[in-house]
Amino acid sequence: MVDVQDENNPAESPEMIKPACCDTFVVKKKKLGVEYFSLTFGPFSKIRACRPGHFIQLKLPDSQVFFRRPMSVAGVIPQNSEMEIVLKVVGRGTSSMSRLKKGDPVNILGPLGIPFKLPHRNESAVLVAGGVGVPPLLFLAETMISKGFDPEKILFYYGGRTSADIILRSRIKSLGVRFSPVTEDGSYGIEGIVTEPLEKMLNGAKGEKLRLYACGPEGMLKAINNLGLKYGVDGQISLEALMPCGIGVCLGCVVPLTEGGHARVCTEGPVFDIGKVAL
Amino acid sequence: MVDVQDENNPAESPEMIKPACCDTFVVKKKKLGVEYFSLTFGPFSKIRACRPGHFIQLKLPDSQVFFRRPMSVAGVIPQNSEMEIVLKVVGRGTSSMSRLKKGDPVNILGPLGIPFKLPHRNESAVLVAGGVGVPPLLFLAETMISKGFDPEKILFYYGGRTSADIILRSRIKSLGVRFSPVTEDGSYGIEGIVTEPLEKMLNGAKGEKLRLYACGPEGMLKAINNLGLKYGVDGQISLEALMPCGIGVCLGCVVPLTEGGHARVCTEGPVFDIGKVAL
Amino acid sequence: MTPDLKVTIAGVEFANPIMTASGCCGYGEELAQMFPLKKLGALVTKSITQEPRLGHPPPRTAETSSGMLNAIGLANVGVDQFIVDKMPFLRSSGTRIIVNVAGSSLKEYVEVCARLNDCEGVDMVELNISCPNVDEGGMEFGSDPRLTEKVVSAARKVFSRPLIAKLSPNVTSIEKIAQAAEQGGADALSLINSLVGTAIDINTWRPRLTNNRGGLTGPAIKPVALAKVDAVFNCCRLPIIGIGGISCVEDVVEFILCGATAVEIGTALFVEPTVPVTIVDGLKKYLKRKKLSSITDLLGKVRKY
Amino acid sequence: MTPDLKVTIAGVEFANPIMTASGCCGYGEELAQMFPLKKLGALVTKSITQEPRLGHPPPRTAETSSGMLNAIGLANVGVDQFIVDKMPFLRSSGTRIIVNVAGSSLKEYVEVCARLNDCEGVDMVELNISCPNVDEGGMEFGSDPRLTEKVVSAARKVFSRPLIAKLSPNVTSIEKIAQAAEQGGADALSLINSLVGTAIDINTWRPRLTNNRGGLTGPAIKPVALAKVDAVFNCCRLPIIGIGGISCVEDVVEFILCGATAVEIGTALFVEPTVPVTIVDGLKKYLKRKKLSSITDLLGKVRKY
Ligand SMILES: Cc1cc2nc3c(=O)[nH]c(=O)nc-3n(C[C@H](O)[C@H](O)[C@H](O)COP(=O)(O)OP(=O)(O)OC[C@H]3O[C@@H](n4cnc5c(N)ncnc54)[C@H](O)[C@@H]3O)c2cc1C
Ligand SMILES: Cc1cc2nc3c(=O)[nH]c(=O)nc-3n(C[C@H](O)[C@H](O)[C@H](O)COP(=O)(O)OP(=O)(O)OC[C@H]3O[C@@H](n4cnc5c(N)ncnc54)[C@H](O)[C@@H]3O)c2cc1C
Ligand SMILES: Cc1cc2nc3c(=O)[nH]c(=O)nc-3n(C[C@H](O)[C@H](O)[C@H](O)COP(=O)(O)O)c2cc1C
Ligand SMILES: Cc1cc2nc3c(=O)[nH]c(=O)nc-3n(C[C@H](O)[C@H](O)[C@H](O)COP(=O)(O)O)c2cc1C
Ligand code: FES
Ligand code: FES
Repeated sequence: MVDVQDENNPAESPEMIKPACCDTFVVKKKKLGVEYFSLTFGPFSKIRACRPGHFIQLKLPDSQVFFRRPMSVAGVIPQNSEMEIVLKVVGRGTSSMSRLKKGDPVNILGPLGIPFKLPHRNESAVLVAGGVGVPPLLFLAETMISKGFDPEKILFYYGGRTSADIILRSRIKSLGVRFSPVTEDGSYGIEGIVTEPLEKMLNGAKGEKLRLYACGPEGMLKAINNLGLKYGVDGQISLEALMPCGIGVCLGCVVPLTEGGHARVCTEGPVFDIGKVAL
Repeated sequence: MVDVQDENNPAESPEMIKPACCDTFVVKKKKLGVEYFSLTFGPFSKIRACRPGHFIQLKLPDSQVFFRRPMSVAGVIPQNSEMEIVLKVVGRGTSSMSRLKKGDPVNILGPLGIPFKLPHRNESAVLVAGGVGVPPLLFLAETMISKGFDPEKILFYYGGRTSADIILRSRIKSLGVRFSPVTEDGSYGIEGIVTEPLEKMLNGAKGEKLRLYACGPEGMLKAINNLGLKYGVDGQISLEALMPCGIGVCLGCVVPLTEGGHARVCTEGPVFDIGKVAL
Repeated sequence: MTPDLKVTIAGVEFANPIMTASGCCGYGEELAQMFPLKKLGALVTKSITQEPRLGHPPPRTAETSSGMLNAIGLANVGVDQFIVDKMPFLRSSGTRIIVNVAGSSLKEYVEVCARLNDCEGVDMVELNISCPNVDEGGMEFGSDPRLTEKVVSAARKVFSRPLIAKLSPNVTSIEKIAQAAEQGGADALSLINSLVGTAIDINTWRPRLTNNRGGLTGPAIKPVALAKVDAVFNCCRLPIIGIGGISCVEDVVEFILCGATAVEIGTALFVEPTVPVTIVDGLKKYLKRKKLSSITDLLGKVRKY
Repeated sequence: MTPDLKVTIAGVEFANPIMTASGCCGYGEELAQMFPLKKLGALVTKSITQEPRLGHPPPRTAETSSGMLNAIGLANVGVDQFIVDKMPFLRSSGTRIIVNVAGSSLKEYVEVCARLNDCEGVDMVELNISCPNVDEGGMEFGSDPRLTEKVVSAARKVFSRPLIAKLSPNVTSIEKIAQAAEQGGADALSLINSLVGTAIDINTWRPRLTNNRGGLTGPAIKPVALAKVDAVFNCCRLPIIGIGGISCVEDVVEFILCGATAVEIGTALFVEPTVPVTIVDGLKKYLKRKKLSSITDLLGKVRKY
């Protein structure tokens, strides 16, 4: 059996994923929560190149915001050439997005960035989502499972402030993964912050081969990065940054590296190996 | 019987028509031709103050254009607090408007400007619309008729480049006015430019009491202004100008007056007596 | 407790720091249709010159990305008619009145200021030494420190109430101009006036303004204005009135954090004539959220890196 | 017949007048993923300094109304690595290569230019004497006519191919700087670099840039850039490369009508990386519609009032 990790990983053949910049449309819109929406766009020519961890730069023709907005690919329906994003309304750009309707035109630049490296078959995958960091991890879990990875070996931690921040619950559950929702106010799942049960698990998982995947707010990523180093668990975190261009030309999205120097989140990231970035 | 002109003319009581600036919604949208749309907005608090010749300054929350866009009131449905505009797509702002859908939010500032003076009962009203100058004249005709003015005494000239520019035909015809469409290519109605049959009519109308009302492109208004002066026919023309503010504070929309000095199209106009403006 | 929005500039107290900028609120009558003027901290009139001026022929405004160009050309009724026809309404409006004065010669500035000195209800004069839209005078007084000092000190001699110098951003060192104005006796500085700009109609190959160029204003210029306020705040002790692209409460907070005691709102009035009222309400909410009791707690408090 | 888009600057012929601006297209590799670089008239590299530079710590960009602020701080690989690692790709790209040079001292400008003089494939050098984002050097050379002349003439001595001086808009008289650059021996002028600006986060009271201020670019500044091109075109005979806020074919036509022989596109690349191709196609269509055979028929043809 081919190893999940090595198979079909575009990160190793970057010339294959030249991004496209193309006009397309909203084909589906779904409200997922108070401030959360799922939008499906299509057709998109590069749909088959999209991997978990990739993002797009989204532009709305009728929006007052100047930059495009980076959005993780949350899922793909290759046969329809369609892609899904999941967004939280936090400002003007995402609020414009939330007003999109079926049939509205949008422009997509992507896929962009370096995607997640899939785990080896002998590993357990520990996915840790914080708030609206969930979309790429959902896509990751779905992709792994579709490639034959055992859902039982996917631990899906998902932290939020309150119950309303834990979206897409039934979809996550239906994957058959080991789902651990965590809310600060205890209104859903475990009470606390997501890194607490995570550390408990890491602590008890001596000997088991684990691989960490995390996406969420910077504070959470920093904690997980430290946990990975502390417990010697490899893995990757997906960072956010203000992204004027998303294609590596403006040098605006850099983060400092532990080895010194800067890396562009849009091009060398958004997915970085644990320990790589000086958070 | 009260004279149509003197009754209910807000131009004489400007304190009554303080404009409102309010958020409202698209309640109806209709495509009227290749580039022509009718949009109905509501509720709008000042609906009962709107008179033919008034305009609004329209703003879309998701538009990249900076200024509001002036649009004539094309009709009102006071019982529903709704107002209609009729627009032609000519640039970015009107193109954003054409993408509006039922339920979309808009912001209206209005009613603005000085409306038309209604004719006296013993006059015939000669309405001359050029292209997208038709909305205020349609509203004028409907208003006059609703006040008991004989539709037979309304001559409705309507010029356009080609048949596609003569919109709202059945609505105009259904008013029972004497409708004279004119197209440059002869594809609908009389062939030629609208001022030709108009001048013929003026020429033959010795003794009849006429009042001219015109709205349309500047060249047409200039010609009609001259015809009015030449044949000694009173009347009014409605001008267009680039309007940063629409409320009289920026001094950006001025036109030179024949008597010297400038007038603000948004505040002293957009409706001016024939002979007043140095076109 | 409602937070305190009162600010004081050169001994004059304002109900709040929100003023409407010169040339963007006429002489107040039209704006009074939109909201009670007493909601403003102050109204700054269109520039007043000695004689009435028609301004440039149209077109004299053009739309740009997040902004506009104007070359109105100081159209105004002239100081005599202003005092007779416009001041009575302004005096009764319940807000502070700042009269903006322009001239094409030192003499004109002095004579207009002298007339206004005798006019009751004029709380302050703002000297427009930064208008980019007229051939003579205007900006030249605001581009050369020596001329700035000269015109300010001349106006100073004939106008006994507080005097504001309105500065141009179209200079290498606004700091030097600010210091010259201080030297000349200005009590406060307002900045910025518009940036010189132009736009061409690619169908006719004609400039979009008969004056060939004009002044760029609106949200587009806000970052420039903010940097100038910051620069002047750090080199000069005079109170600053911040101007340039302000269109929401967040913008006002930015200006105050950078050192503006008050702000003027210009172009934004064209898009949202009621925006000053929205901003005054928003400022109260902001202060509450930040648990501050007075707007002055924000003054110059930007935490530089 | 397809209209001719070729333009010549200082004896160098360009396939078309569309160039990508310094700092907005890296060293070409990333952009080449979006379209074949040979579609460009030229590519202007990120500013090259003698030593590698990391630039300022993040955040170093911020979004503004129709524009952005940046304080990248001249992050670049340094001239040696540039020549070894970046020039081979650029040489093979099929477009003209203009290398933008920055320095914090006269000596640095000279040494980088001397190194580039020996480097095959460098068609021109553009001297960045207008960077607002570094503490020393940069803008100061572009704000004082004497320094401008000095740095240009020093670079002139060591670089034998055409030399472009890139001018700052943050000055009282760009005309004087342009004339000084001409005097110093520049073969062409490019303008404008960014406008000094800033923005504050009202939640943290921190500047949005660790450098506290940055350069404003994008459509917001286009009217300013156009007025500067017009001013320089009317006072100086050097060919002009227009820069500032260009994002569509209409913008390019405006710049050429005002006197730009070619243009550079910067910030717009971030929003539409393929925009140069769209513009090249659009220019052909525009010329056809206007029944013109060559882009040079537009040069400086604005019909002033
Ligand atoms: C690679 C990548 C993938 C992302 N994927 C998703 C996703 O799948 N779903 C989702 O909802 N969001 C995602 N984001 C975050 C999203 O891009 C921002 O929330 C969005 O750009 C905010 O835009 P706005 O106009 O609504 O907010 P703004 O009005 O611009 O700002 C609101 C707040 O968000 C902050 N902000 C603005 N831009 C960013 C940014 N790029 N990153 C972090 N904070 C920002 C601002 O500083 C401010 O505090 C992703 C970001 C990156 C870099
Ligand atoms: C009082 C008044 C009432 C109006 N009523 C109507 C109406 O009922 N229906 C309708 O379709 N249009 C009406 N207009 C014209 C309408 O305002 C313009 O067509 C619109 O502003 C163009 O905006 P845009 O963004 O689509 O075009 P832009 O991209 O701004 O420009 C496209 C073209 O239109 C010209 N233009 C822009 N603004 C104006 C303007 N205000 N007046 C004239 N030309 C302009 C430009 O110079 C350019 O040639 C009215 C104008 C005024 C002043
Ligand atoms: C249409 C218009 C007219 C103006 N007229 C004047 C004026 O007469 N005197 C003056 O000092 N400033 C004048 N200004 C400049 C404004 O007062 C203000 O300094 C500038 O517009 C920047 O602020 P804003 O971006 O909020 O508009 C005018 C601005 C505009 C847009
Ligand atoms: C992110 C960024 C980085 C830049 N870096 C440089 C630079 O290194 N050297 C330089 O001369 N100009 C630099 N510029 C300025 C641009 O080359 C250009 O002059 C300016 O952005 C105006 O053009 P625009 O509005 O099209 O972006 C930079 C601009 C941006 C936005
Ligand atoms: S967003 Fe421009 S380099 Fe990353
Ligand atoms: S549009 Fe501003 S005065 Fe008429």
